Amino acid sequence: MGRRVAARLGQAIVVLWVVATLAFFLIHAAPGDPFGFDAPSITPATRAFWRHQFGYDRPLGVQYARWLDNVAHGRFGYSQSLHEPVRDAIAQALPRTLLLMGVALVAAFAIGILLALFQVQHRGTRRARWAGTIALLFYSLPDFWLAMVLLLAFAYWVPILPAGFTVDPVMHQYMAPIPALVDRLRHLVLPALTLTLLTTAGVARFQRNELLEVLPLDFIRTARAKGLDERAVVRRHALRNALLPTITLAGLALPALLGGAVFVEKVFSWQGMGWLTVNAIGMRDYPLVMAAVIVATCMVVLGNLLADLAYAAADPRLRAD
Amino acid sequence: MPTDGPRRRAGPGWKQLTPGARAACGVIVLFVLAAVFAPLLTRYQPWQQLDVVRLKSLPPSLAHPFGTDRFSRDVYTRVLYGARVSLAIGALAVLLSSSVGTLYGAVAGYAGGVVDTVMMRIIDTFLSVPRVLLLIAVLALWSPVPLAGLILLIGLTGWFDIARIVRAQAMALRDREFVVAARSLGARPSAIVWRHVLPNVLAPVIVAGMLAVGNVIVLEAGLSFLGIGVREPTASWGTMFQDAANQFVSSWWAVIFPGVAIVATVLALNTLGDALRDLLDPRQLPAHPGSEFQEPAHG
Amino acid sequence: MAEPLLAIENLRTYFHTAGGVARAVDGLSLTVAPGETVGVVGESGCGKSVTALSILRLIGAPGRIESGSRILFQGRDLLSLDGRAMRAVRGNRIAMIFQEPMTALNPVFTVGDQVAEVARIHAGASRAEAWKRAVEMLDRVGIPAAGERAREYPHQLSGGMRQRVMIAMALMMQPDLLIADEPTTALDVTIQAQILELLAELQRQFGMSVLLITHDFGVIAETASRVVVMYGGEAVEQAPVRELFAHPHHPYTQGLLAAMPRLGASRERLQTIPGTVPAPTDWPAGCRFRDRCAFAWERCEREHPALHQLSADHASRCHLAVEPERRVAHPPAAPAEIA
Amino acid sequence: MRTLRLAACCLPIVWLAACGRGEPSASSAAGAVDGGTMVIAAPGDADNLLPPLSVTILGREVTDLVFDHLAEIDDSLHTIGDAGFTPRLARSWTWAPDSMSVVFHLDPRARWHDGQPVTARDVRFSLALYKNPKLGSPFAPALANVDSVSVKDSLTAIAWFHARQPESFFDIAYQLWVMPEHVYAAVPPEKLATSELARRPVGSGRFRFVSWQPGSRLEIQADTANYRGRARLDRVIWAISPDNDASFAQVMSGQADLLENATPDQLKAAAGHAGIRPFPWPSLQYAFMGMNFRSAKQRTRPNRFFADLRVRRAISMALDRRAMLHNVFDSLGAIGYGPFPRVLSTADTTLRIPPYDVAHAQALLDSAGWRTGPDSIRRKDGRPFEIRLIAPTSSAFRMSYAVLIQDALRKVGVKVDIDAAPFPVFFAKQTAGDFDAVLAGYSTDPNAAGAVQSWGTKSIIPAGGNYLSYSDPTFDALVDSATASFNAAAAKAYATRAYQTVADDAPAVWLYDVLSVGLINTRFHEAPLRADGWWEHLADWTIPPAARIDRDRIGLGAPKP
Repeated sequence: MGRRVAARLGQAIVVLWVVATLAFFLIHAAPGDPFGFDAPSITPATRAFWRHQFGYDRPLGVQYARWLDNVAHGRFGYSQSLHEPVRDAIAQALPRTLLLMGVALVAAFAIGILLALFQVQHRGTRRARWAGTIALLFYSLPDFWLAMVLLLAFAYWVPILPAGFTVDPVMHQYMAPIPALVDRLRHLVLPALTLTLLTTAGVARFQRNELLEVLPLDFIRTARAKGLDERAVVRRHALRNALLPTITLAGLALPALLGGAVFVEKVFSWQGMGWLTVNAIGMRDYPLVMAAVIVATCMVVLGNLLADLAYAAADPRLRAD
Repeated sequence: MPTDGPRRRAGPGWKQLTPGARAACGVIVLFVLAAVFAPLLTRYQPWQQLDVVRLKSLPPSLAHPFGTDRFSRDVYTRVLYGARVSLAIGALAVLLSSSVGTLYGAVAGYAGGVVDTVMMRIIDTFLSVPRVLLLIAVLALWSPVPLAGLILLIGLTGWFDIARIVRAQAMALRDREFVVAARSLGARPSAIVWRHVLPNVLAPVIVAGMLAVGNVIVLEAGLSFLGIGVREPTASWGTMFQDAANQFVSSWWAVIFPGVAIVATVLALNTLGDALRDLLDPRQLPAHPGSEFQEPAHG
Repeated sequence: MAEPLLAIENLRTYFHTAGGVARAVDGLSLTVAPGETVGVVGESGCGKSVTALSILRLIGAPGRIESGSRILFQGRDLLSLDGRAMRAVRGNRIAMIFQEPMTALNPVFTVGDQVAEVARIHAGASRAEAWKRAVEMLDRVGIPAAGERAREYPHQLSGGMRQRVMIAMALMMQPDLLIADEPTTALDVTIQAQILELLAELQRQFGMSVLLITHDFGVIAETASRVVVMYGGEAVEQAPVRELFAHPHHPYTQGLLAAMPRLGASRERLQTIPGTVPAPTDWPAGCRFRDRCAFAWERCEREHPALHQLSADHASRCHLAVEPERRVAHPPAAPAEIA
Repeated sequence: MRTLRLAACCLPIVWLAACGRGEPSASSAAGAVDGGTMVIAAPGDADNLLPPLSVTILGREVTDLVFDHLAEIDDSLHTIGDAGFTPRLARSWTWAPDSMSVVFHLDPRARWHDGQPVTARDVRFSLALYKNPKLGSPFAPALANVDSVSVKDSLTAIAWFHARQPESFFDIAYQLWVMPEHVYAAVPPEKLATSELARRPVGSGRFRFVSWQPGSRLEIQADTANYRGRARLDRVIWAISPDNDASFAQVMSGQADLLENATPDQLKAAAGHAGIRPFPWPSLQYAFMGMNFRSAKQRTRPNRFFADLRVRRAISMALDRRAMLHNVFDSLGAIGYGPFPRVLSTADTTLRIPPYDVAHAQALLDSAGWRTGPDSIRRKDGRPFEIRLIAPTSSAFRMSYAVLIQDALRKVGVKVDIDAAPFPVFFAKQTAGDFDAVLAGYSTDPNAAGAVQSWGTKSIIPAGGNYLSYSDPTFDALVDSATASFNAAAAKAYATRAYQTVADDAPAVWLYDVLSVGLINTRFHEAPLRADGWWEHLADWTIPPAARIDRDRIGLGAPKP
């Protein structure tokens, strides 16, 4: 187990190094000076001062080394558009994204697995086919499209849920703890629902395939030969096995989930990493964009690592060694 | 029944497809025909502003079956030409990623050993970077990006899954009799990959590619939605949707039709891809679980 | 002969695939008397495993037991039972052990759990009670330190131990009939013998009947009292074991026996009969063995042989039974394709 | 350089002719109890909160409310002499006989928000800071005529001018926000922009700054100890969201109270919605498509297309301004009449402008040597007529115009590449002259000198806001005469001739005047809206107690951390 963790950690570090390097050269290959556009309020003298301060006047190699050092220590520079260190901006946004993604991930896996069980237990029936078609439909929907439809439906036509993140959290500072919490949850509903729906379809498809792969196996036949009914066969013997690869899926789903979060956060003004990234693009805030990419990659790598470890812990065949 | 010959069986026949998959075929053929024969199916140009005062934001009518948009452009015409752009981006980007992925996967799988390990590590690394974010970052840095660049970028960030599928196939094929025979007869590795491995991985690549086209169409729409995809006056379904999104209440037709086109096409591609996948070999795909979550958008 | 415990009558199990209808079992009849061990022998693909699964009705789509088939167990037709009644039979009155003990056990449950589960299903035992009985049974099938072993997972056990676990699982409810589908094929030679010995011992203790399915005449010779030879989804020869070994009638049986290297040591498939079993989707008309038969003549192409009763307890599905003078060797008409 | 100020309000813009709604005077709300919370759905964040540096709309709103002038211009924006100006930090003022200086007598009750008294030293410091080149204030040129401020005693400051000019008083009173020396002198000017002080302003206005979370939220509260009386509202919160649709939804659901700019579609959707009404507000902004006189990439060379007057006139004639206006604004648009917004006192709506005449446009282009090629794109010397039009994505209206112009010019054989970019990038390109054509929104000062800043030779970039590098000595002379005139009628006559000169040179296609319409919750009683900033009297806005909702009853006090 220890060696496994060490090996995976080593891989993770290599991945992050590659991504940090990629980000560095992307920024430097990009046209324009990250400071060029702030012209009206920054004088040439100030610009020169900051260029020096950030080391943009140094040789590329030195800059690269400094960049790696900075990234390793979580220093991503100063955000020109937010007027604060990138690290502070991310420290604010990251928990929001983690909350959104965490809720969506848990809900999507719960619903997706149940949906898959339904489809497998009732395989061949019309109900199961309908469930499959609906899952496929959600799988085919563009994220922003679903987000906008839900926004229109629940914040506009039947206005029972708040449209976005911005306003009431603005008032939170003046609310009692309980109403503030309730309000936060209300604001979470639509974005989390969107992300959940989009993720559920993938989980259900995957889980269904895994279950269908397990069902022809010998030990399932053994379970049937014991006299177990089909429900118990699927839920007890097949599911336990089919869930193992699904643990890995939770890690593998992260890149897509993050991608989906970009659109969902944009549409619902949920001020997490995706929202931050899209805005940073709007402001040509390169350090922020690159930091977002690196942090997102970190999340993916970390997520995969955790998923791997969870898999190892859950599978008795791996647990022993 | 199982054959041991080098080639897969010819492929599923029309009769083996489910009614859903057949309908999906129909939808895809319809959109492809619409894209190819767009000039014959409409008398307008997609960018043509007919009369920016009198003919703007007209609801659907006989003259304009899908209505007109806020610049008095015929929405029906734009959906037809939008099919060209969206399908072309989907097809070309996937062609690119399939080619790169197939070659990469075939080499890695056939070579095996250290080469394979290193090549797969590289893929793992790229798979750790969320594709949408990577594309957003690159597109934002270099915007405005021309259409060819967009296709190139989407294509070059989408070949990892196909490479994995092909690698798995290639590894399985490596020790099969006909490959062993070819090798013992002194065929060069490149010839073996070209003559034996590639033809045999074609079917799963086609299926994976079909699913990928749907994903790319959604991805393009998403990027256009963020304003960093296709640019005016070129009409893609994504730009059309983005352009009209905030007028949903006042002129729904300008939003609904491109939206329906996207969803119908992607649903059709996914349905057909799924059906073919089940027919070819239910256990073969996905090569790795994450491909259930091919981005963009997904979810 | 007393009232049989199990009587299979005209069993037909067909697989309806895209490539056509595979008649895996096609009109099989056999009986098992109480306390008797019947061996079913044949090459892979002959339908013997499908027969075993058909008895427990564990055939999944696209397979189907065709109407007209009957499986009488203790006088009841299993094919007419509803799901619940059938489940009450499975693992309880009829138990089964499988060829591959490594894959037949669920890798993510402890072996104790899996054995105990049977008691929980059929005896309504509490968790603790079931566990206690499972450990007892594991002990009884010769697993040392059964209490500790019960807490281990299948991959932690050796192949022989796993098969003992399977046996324990099967015998938990003291079934009337044990179906053993190639119980020793995947095991080392020495272990094979141990397992067979164990089975015989337990059969004596419990007084149950055994339907032993194997491709290995060596195993049959050691354990069975009666043998059914299957080919092409049907029984081609039936006889008491000594009679069969002494006077095999069907050319196929003769081929099998000739290919048997020595008792109890045959691990590789029998390959000395030229050709392979034809695809069950298209059995040849006439005799299904004729393409591989050294004696085949034109009648074998034309006419499907009936099961001829050679004596009271010996039958053979071969035209030679009526035209014994045809037993003149010549090479097979068309050498079958060899992969 | 006032141009910068509202040019930054890159936002959707609508016009209404009538400025100011039914003028509820301060006295009408006399019975109202102070209190209430206003939430403004802001489309963009502030750049900084330093009066001399902030050029974003939110930055201006906050600094205008947190800081005070010496004296305040009247609502009709008279700029000549001190007519109409009312006391602010200065309780009164006395002119020197030669009009070369003014003595300001500061209000002894005036306090900074940290409790320190406002002194003459602060006034001197503020002027020096504005004019310090190390700070690089874009407003410094507007104070060019103010030489210095001297301190006579702690409550008496004397402003000295370089020349006797009609707008000397306007310059010192309107262009200078007074800042506390003891706070802002702590950081060297060149580091002020990026210092913590740029994010935590300390002023003397009726609102004081409370908190700013970049990208999401900014709050000010009534300064209860203020010498001019506390603001009537308890607090104003800007909820920042760049997504116009989300902001709209928030106003519709009552989470936000004010959306400054609504699109015609949103106005339509909100019509008849109880509790929400349109919020039209005047501005000094006008929008046009400008044509660059210089090459986009090499500033020293003339532009290949637009250096030729015939081409500029042809482009003007190829565009149906009224049709485009109607397309974008429905019936709410106001056509542009020339290089000024019509609310300006010097505006003249009768200038001769090239008419819409496609045939004439084609003929002009032919005569200029641009011949139609096989691909129906015009060419000259083998090079296609292909121009790059920059536009800010943040302005839905200008983005619409870009698409309309693209198709209209295609019809005369001109290919347009729309280079749409987010506002900061657009602004950088505009400032650098990196474009062939630009969809610009200029905001002018209320005085005639405003035109110099946009069209004068001496304001050609990088010195000023003349991004097109337009240069005409006749215009320069006429506009100088206008600004030097102490007689309003004469000033207007000069200005008209100056404007006609520009119109004849056709450096731009005058698209529309900007008057924005937003949406506001009906519980607010507004104070008069000023054309240079609807928020200038925000401290006098009220909410009747009966109309209040939960967040109006929070009361004053610091938010929880």
